Amino acid sequence: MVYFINDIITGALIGLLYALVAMGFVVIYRASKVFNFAQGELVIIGGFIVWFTTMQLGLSLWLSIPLSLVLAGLVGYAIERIFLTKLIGESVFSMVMVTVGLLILLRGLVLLLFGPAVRPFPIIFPLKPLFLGDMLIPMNLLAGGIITIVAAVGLSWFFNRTRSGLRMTAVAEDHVVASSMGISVKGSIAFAWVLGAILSTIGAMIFLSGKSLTFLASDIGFAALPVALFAGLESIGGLILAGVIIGIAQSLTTNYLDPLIGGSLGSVVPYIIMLAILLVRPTGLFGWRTIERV
Amino acid sequence: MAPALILSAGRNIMLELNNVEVTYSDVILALKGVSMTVREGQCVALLGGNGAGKSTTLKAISGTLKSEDGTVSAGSIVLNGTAIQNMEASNVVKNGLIHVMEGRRVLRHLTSEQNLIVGGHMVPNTAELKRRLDHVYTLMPRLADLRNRTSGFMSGGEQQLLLIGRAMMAKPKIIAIDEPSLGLAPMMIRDVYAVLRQLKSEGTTFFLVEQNSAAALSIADYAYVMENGRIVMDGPADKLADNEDIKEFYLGVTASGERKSYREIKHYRRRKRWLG
Amino acid sequence: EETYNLALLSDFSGPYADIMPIWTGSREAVFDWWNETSGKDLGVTLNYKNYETRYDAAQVASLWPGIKSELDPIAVVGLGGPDVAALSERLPEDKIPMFMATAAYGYAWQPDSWIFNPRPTYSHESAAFLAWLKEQRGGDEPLKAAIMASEASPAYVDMAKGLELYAEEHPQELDLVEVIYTEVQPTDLTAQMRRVARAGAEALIIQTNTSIVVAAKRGLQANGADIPILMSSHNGLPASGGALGGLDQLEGDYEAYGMAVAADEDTPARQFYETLVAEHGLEAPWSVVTAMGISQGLYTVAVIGHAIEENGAEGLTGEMVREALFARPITAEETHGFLPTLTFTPDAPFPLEGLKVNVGTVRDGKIAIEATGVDVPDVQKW
Amino acid sequence: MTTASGSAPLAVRNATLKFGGVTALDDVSITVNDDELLAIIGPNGAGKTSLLNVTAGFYRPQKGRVELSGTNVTGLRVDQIARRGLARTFQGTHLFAGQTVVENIMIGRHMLMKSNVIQAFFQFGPVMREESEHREAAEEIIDFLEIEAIRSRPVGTLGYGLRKRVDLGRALAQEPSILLMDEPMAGMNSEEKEDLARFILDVREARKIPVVLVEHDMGVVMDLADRIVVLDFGRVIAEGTPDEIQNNPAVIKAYLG
Amino acid sequence: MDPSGIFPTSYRADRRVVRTRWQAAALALFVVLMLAAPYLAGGRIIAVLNMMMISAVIAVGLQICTGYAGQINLGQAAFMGVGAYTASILASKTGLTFLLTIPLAGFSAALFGFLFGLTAARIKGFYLALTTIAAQFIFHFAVLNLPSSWMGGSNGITVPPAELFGLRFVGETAQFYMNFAVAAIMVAGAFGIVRSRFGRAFVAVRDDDVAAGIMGINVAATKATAFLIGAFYAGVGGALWAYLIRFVGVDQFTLFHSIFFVAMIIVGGMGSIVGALVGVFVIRFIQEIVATVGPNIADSVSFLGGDIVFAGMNVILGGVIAMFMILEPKGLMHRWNIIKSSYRIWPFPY
Ligand SMILES: Nc1ncnc2c1ncn2[C@@H]1O[C@H](COP(=O)(O)OP(=O)(O)OP(=O)(O)O)[C@@H](O)[C@H]1O
Ligand SMILES: Nc1ncnc2c1ncn2[C@@H]1O[C@H](COP(=O)(O)OP(=O)(O)OP(=O)(O)O)[C@@H](O)[C@H]1O
Ligand SMILES: CC(C)C[C@H](N)C(=O)O
Ligand SMILES: [Mg+2]
Ligand SMILES: [Mg+2]
Repeated sequence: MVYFINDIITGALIGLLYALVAMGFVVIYRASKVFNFAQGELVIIGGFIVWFTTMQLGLSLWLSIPLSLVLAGLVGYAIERIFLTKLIGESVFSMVMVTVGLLILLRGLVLLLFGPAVRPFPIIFPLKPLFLGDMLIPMNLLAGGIITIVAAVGLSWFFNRTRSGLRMTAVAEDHVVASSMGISVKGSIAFAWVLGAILSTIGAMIFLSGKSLTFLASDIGFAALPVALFAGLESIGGLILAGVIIGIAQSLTTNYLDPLIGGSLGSVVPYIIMLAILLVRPTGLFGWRTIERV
Repeated sequence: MAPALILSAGRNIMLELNNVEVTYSDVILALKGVSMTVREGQCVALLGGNGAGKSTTLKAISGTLKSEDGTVSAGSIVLNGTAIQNMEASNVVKNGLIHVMEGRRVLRHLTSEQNLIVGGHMVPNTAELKRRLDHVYTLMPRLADLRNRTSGFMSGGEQQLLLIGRAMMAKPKIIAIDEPSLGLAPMMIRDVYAVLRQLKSEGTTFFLVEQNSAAALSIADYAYVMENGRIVMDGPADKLADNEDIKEFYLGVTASGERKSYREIKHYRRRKRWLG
Repeated sequence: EETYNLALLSDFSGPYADIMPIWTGSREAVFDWWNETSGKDLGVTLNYKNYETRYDAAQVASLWPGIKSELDPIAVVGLGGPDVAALSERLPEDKIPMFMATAAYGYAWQPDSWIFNPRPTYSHESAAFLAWLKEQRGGDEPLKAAIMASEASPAYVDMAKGLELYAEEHPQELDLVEVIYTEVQPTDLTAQMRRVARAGAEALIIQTNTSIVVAAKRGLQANGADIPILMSSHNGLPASGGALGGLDQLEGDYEAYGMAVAADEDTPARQFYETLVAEHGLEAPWSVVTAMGISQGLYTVAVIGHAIEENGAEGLTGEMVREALFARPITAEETHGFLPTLTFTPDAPFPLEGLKVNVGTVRDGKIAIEATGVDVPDVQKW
Repeated sequence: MTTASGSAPLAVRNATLKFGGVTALDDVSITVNDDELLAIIGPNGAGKTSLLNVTAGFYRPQKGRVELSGTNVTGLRVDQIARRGLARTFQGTHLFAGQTVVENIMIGRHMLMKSNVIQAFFQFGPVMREESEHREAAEEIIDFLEIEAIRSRPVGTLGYGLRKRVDLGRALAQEPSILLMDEPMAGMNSEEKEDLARFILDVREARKIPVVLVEHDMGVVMDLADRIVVLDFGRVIAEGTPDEIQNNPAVIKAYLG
Repeated sequence: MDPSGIFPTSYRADRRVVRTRWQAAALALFVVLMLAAPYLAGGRIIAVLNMMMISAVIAVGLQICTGYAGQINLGQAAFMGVGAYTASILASKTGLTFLLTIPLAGFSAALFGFLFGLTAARIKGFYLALTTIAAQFIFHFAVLNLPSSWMGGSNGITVPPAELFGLRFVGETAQFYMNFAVAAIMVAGAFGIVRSRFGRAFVAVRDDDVAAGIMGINVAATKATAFLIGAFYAGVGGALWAYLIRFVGVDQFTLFHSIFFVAMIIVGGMGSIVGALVGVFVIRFIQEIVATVGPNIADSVSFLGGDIVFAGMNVILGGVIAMFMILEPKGLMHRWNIIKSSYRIWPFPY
C-alpha cells in the first residue's frame, strides 16, 4: 500500500515535469497561436547550455543556472528572429511548419555543435531522495513539481489578468486583427519563444539532473505533448491537473500493468488518455472551444 | 473643384495617397494609381461597386495587405508626414490610424468587453480605460448589455457594433472604416452614424468606405468614387449627391428623385460604366 | 597486385555516434596494418569506404544498391542490428558476406547466414556472466538478477527475450526477478530501481545504452542500493563512466563480452594495439570500443587471408570469402588474443562452440580484468 | 398562409433555442407556403440567423420542431437536411475561398452526384460523363448569374458583392426545393442590389421554389416579399404583408424607427 | 491556370490534367526516360529512384488527406507501416502474390486510417494533427506487444521476394518497374480522385467545414474518407517498401518518417498532386546528395569527422524546409503557378 501511494506520488511528480515541458508548448501557443513541434529540441538546447556553463566553463551552480536561463532566452529570441519574424502576416500554418523544419534543423545543429557523445549532466538537485517513512520522493522531481505549480499559477495570472497577457491572447486569436489594433505580433511571438526556451531549460535541469545528456533527450517533448492536449492548448493552469492525471496513470500502468502484459503500455497510456478526452472534449479540458457561426 | 479647396483650406493634410498601386500575389493589380487626400477633421467617403478596390485601399493604408499576399508596389502613402506604405500594421496604429476591417473580425473567444479592453491596450492607466469604456457604452448601450457575451457568438450586427467600439477605445486620430453599416438594421444604422457623427464632432478624422452611399454622403465632407482600381470621380459630398449617375447607381433613386421598385426591374439591365 | 573493396557501415549520428569515430578508426587501422604486412606478401590491397547509416535500417536499405554498384565489395564490415535487419535477405542474393563486431542477435539466429558475428548473442554473454557470478558467490540457490531492456531497438528486446528463455530453462541457475522496459532516455528510474532492490536482485543486466545505465545507477544510488550492473561492449565501463562523470562511480560494476577486455594489463591484445598506435596512425584510446573495432578488423582480414590462400589473389569473390570462413577456424593467435579461436559453421551466424567470455570491472577507479575465458552456458535458440 | 400546414414546404413549430442564459428564439413558429417569398426582419440580434440555423439543422432547438414538406427533420444533421432539398446562403461569406467560382458551384452539386471513390480513382467513362453533365448544369447557373467572366477566378480574390452572387449560385446548384438567404444584399450598392433582386425573382419564376429572405434593406424587403415575419428578442412580434408591416406600430418602434 | 490561347472546347477537355501539346510531350518524354532508366543509370540512381517512387505514392496519399482535405496527418508512417506489415505477413505466411498483397496492404492501412479518421469528426485542427501522433505510438505498441508470432514483435519480419508467374522481382531493375507501374497507377488515380466530386468535397471540408455540411456534404464521413484514402496510399507504399527492403521492422516507421512526408508536401506545395511529387523529389534529392557527397567532403576535409554527415543532412534539410516556409510558404507549385500566370500576361502587368 505504501508502495502504491508512493507510485502515485512519483507518478504525479513526473506528470508535473511533463506539465512543465508542456508549458513550453502552451506558452508559445498561447502568445502566438503557433504550435511548436521543436519543443523537445528546445529542451536539449537548454540541457546543453546548462552542461556547457557547468561542466565546460566550470561555473558554480549559482552562477551557471541564471546564466543558462539568460542564454536560453537569447537562443529562443534568436530562433524567433531568424525563423518566425519574417512569417508574420503569413498563415499560422506556415509558422507551425517552420517549427517542423526547426525540429530537424536544431537536431542537426546540436549534433554539429556538441557532437553525439553522451555527456554527464550536473547534479542540480540532491541525489538523495526525500524519505517519508517508507516512501521515497526524488528531490529533482519534487523541486520540479513545485516549480511547475508556481510557474503555472504565475503564468496563468499573467495571461488572464494583465494587459500584456490580454495582448498576447489577441495575437493568439488572430495575428492580423491584433496587429491592426496596434499590438506587436512580433513582440508577442518573441516573448513567447524566450519564455518557451527558458521553461524548457528549467525542464531540462529537472529532467536530467545527475543523469546524462544526448540529443535523444528531446523525446520528452513528445512525452509531454499529451499533457498539453489534455489540458487544452490555451490553458496553462489546466496543465497541472492534466500532468498529475497523466503522470499517475502512466506510473500505475508501468508499475502494475506492464509487468503483467510484458510490454510498455506505460508509454502509450498518455496518448490513449489524451485521445479519450479529446473525443469527449475536442479542445481538451480547458482549451478554447471552437466557435462555429454562420 | 473650387469648393473643395475652400472647404479644406487651412486644414492639415492627414492622409495622402499618391499614385498607389497594389498588387496581389505578384500578378493581380488591384489598385492602379490611386491618389487621395484626407484632411484633419474631415470625413472622406470612398464609394464604389463590388470589387472596385475600396477595401484594398484601406488595407494598403493600414498595412494589412501582407496577410493576403499583397503589396503596395508603387506610389506612396503618407500619414501625418510619415510614409507608411508597406509598414507593419501595428506601427501604422502607433501613427494614429485604426482600421476597422471588413469581415467582422472580432477576437472570437474573448468576451465583448475583453475585446474592447484589448482595443484600448495602449491606454496608459486604468482610470482612463474605464472612462473610454463608459464612453463606448453610452454611445452604444447595446454593447453594455452584451459585455459578457463571447464575441464569436454574437449576431452579425452586434459584432459590427463591437468593432466600432473597439476602434473607439484606441482614440485614434483617424479611423479608416470598412462598411460600418453592413448588416445593420435601419435603426441601428442611424444609431451608428450618430456615433460616427459624434466622434467626428469630437475631432476624429474618418476615412469611410461604404456601399450605403446615402448614409455615407450624409456624413462625408468629400467623396471619391472608385471603379476597377481607379478613382473615377471625386468631389464634395453634397455635389456628388446631386450627380445623376451617383443618384441612379449608388443611391437607387431615379432621375426624378423617386425610389425605384426592385420588383419593377426588367430582365435587361442598363449597364453603364464610367471609364476611368 | 589486386585490390578488393570493403564497405564499412557506420553510425556517426545515430545512437552510437559517440563511439563511432573510435570504432571505425580502429578497424581502419587494422586494414591499413594488413595492407602493409600480410597484404603486401599476398599481393592484395584492401580498399575501404565508410557509409553513414545512422543505425537506421531504412538508410541501410536505401544505400545498399548504391554501395554494391559503386564499390562491388567482397565483404561488408557491419555495425549493428539495423544492418542485419536490412541486409539479411539481400546479401545472400548479392553473394556478399558481412562481418559484425558486436554480439549476435537471437532473431538473426538462422542457418545459412551471410552475416557473421565473432561473439555469441548478448544473452549468451549475460548468461555466461551470471553463471560466473553465481560461482563467485557460491551456494546453491539460483542467482537473482534483473534486466533492463527497451523497445527502442529490436536488439534491445532480443537481449531480454534470450535471457528470459535461459532463466526459464535453468531455474536452478538464474532467477530473473525483474524485466524492465524503459525509454532510451528514461525520465526517472528511482521507482524501478526500488523494485529491483526490493526483489533482492544480485545483479542488474543493462546491455542497452549508456543513458539507461546512468539513469539506473542514479536510481540505485537514490535507493541506497548497491547492486552490480553488467554492461556490454557498446555501453561499457568507459562510456558509462564518462557519462556519469567518472569511472569511480562504477566501482565494482562489470562489463562482459566474448572478446578481450581493454584493461591496463599487458596482454597480447594490448601489445598489438600499441603497434597500431605506433606504426599505423591509430589515434583511439585503449578501450573496449577500440577492442571491438580491432577485433572486427582482425577476424575480417583473417578470413580474407584464408580465402586468398585458398583461391589465389586473383578473382576473389564474396562467396569465396564466406566459404573460407567455414573452411577453417580463425585462431586466437591470428586475432592477437582479441577473440577466442572461432569456429564458424553454416548452422548459425556465430560460432556455436568454444565460446568464451571475458569479464572486466572497475577496481580502484581503473578498469581491470576480473576473469578471462569464462565458458558460455548452453542457451537455447529463441 | 392558407395552405394546409401539413404539406407546407417548410414549417417551424414552436422553436425555442437557448444558449446558456441567452434566449435566441422563444417559441417561434413560421410556415412557408409554396412558391412564396417570406421575408424575416428584425433588429440586430433578434434571432433571424438563429432561426435559419435551426431550420437548416445547424442548431438543434431545445423545444419545437422543423418540418420539410410535412416530414419532421428536427435533429437531422445539416447535410441530411440539405439532401432533403434545403439550401441556404450565408450572412457574411462561407465560400471555399481557395477554389474557383466553377469549383464552388460544382461543390454545390456534390450531393447530386453518385460516383464512388473507386470509380473516381479509375476515372471510368461514367464518372467522366457525370462530371460533364453536372458541369453543364453549373455553367448554366454561371450564365444565369452573369458571372462568366470570373468563372475561373479563385473566390477569395473576389469582392464581397460577387462572392454573394457565387454564394447564391452554389445554393442554386443544389437544386433545392426551398432556399434560405441570410442578408444577401448586405455590402452591395443599389445597382448590385437590383441585379440580385432580379436574380431572386428569376429564380422563383424559373424554379418555383419558395424563398426565405433575411434582409435589413427595407426597400428590397418591401418590394420583394409576399409576406413578412418580424422578430424581436427571439419572438415573432408581427406577421403580414409588406403594407401591413410597414404600418405596424410595434414594428416601427422596434425596427424601423 | 492555362497558358494563353488555350480554350477548352468541351467540359471534358477542361478537366484534363495534360492540357497542351508541350505538356503531353513532356509527360511522354518523362515516361520514356523512366522506362529506360535502368539501362541508362547506375545502381545507386535506380535505388534512389525506387525510394522516390515509393515515397511519391505515400506523399501523394498524404497530399490528398492533408493538402486537399486539410486533415494534418502526422501518422502517415504508421499507416505505411500497417501496409508494410500486412504485405509482409501475407507474403511470408500465405505466399500470396504481390498483385493481391499490395492492394490488401492498402486496404488494411486504409482501415487503420479510417479509424483515426473517425476521430476527425470531433477533433479538429492542430488537436487532430497531434492526435495522429497517437497513431504512431499505438502502431508501435501494437507491433511490439502483440504476440510475436503475429507481427514478428521487435524482430520484424523478413519478406520473400515479389513473384509473378515464377518470375522473381528481385534486383533493382525488376523492382524499379514494379514500383514504377504501381506509382504510375496510384498517381493517375490521385488525379482522378482530386478532380472528382470527392476531391471537391475534400477541399470544401478543408476550406469551411460548416458551409460544406450545409452543402449536403457529410463532413465527418468526408474527413474519414480522406484519411482512408491517404492511408490506403500509405499502405500501398508500405507494401512496395516491404518488397524493396525485404524486411520490415517497427523502427522503419517512426514519427520522424511521418514528419519527412509532411515536409515533402510542404516543400512541393499543399493541395497539388504535382506539388507532392516535386516535394518528394526535392527532399529525397537533398537527402541523397548529402548522404553521397557528405562522406567525401568529410574525407577530404580532415578536421570534419564522419559525424557531420547526418548532422549536416539534418541542418540542410531542416534549413531547407524552414527556408521554404519563409520564402515560399505556399510551396514550389505556387511559385510555378505565379510564374505561369505572369508569363501569360507578360508584358502587361494587368
Ligand atoms: N487576396 C486577393 N488576391 C487577389 N486579388 C484580390 C485579393 N483581394 C482582393 N482582390 C481583388 O482586388 C480587387 C479589389 O477588391 P476589394 O476587396 O478591394 O474590393 P471592394 O471595393 O472592397 O469590394 P466590395 O465592395 O465587394 O467589398 C477585386 O477585383 C478583387 O478581386
Ligand atoms: N452559439 C451562440 N452562443 C451564444 N449566443 C448566441 C449564439 N448564436 C447566437 N447567439 C445570440 O443569439 C442572439 C440572436 O442571434 P442571431 O445571430 O440569430 O441574430 P440576428 O437576428 O441574425 O442578428 P443580425 O441581424 O445582427 O445578424 C444574439 O444576441 C446572439 O448573441
Ligand atoms: C554497438 C551497437 C551497434 C550494438 C547494438 N545493440 C546492436 O544492434 O548490435
Ligand atoms: Mg470591400
Ligand atoms: Mg444574422
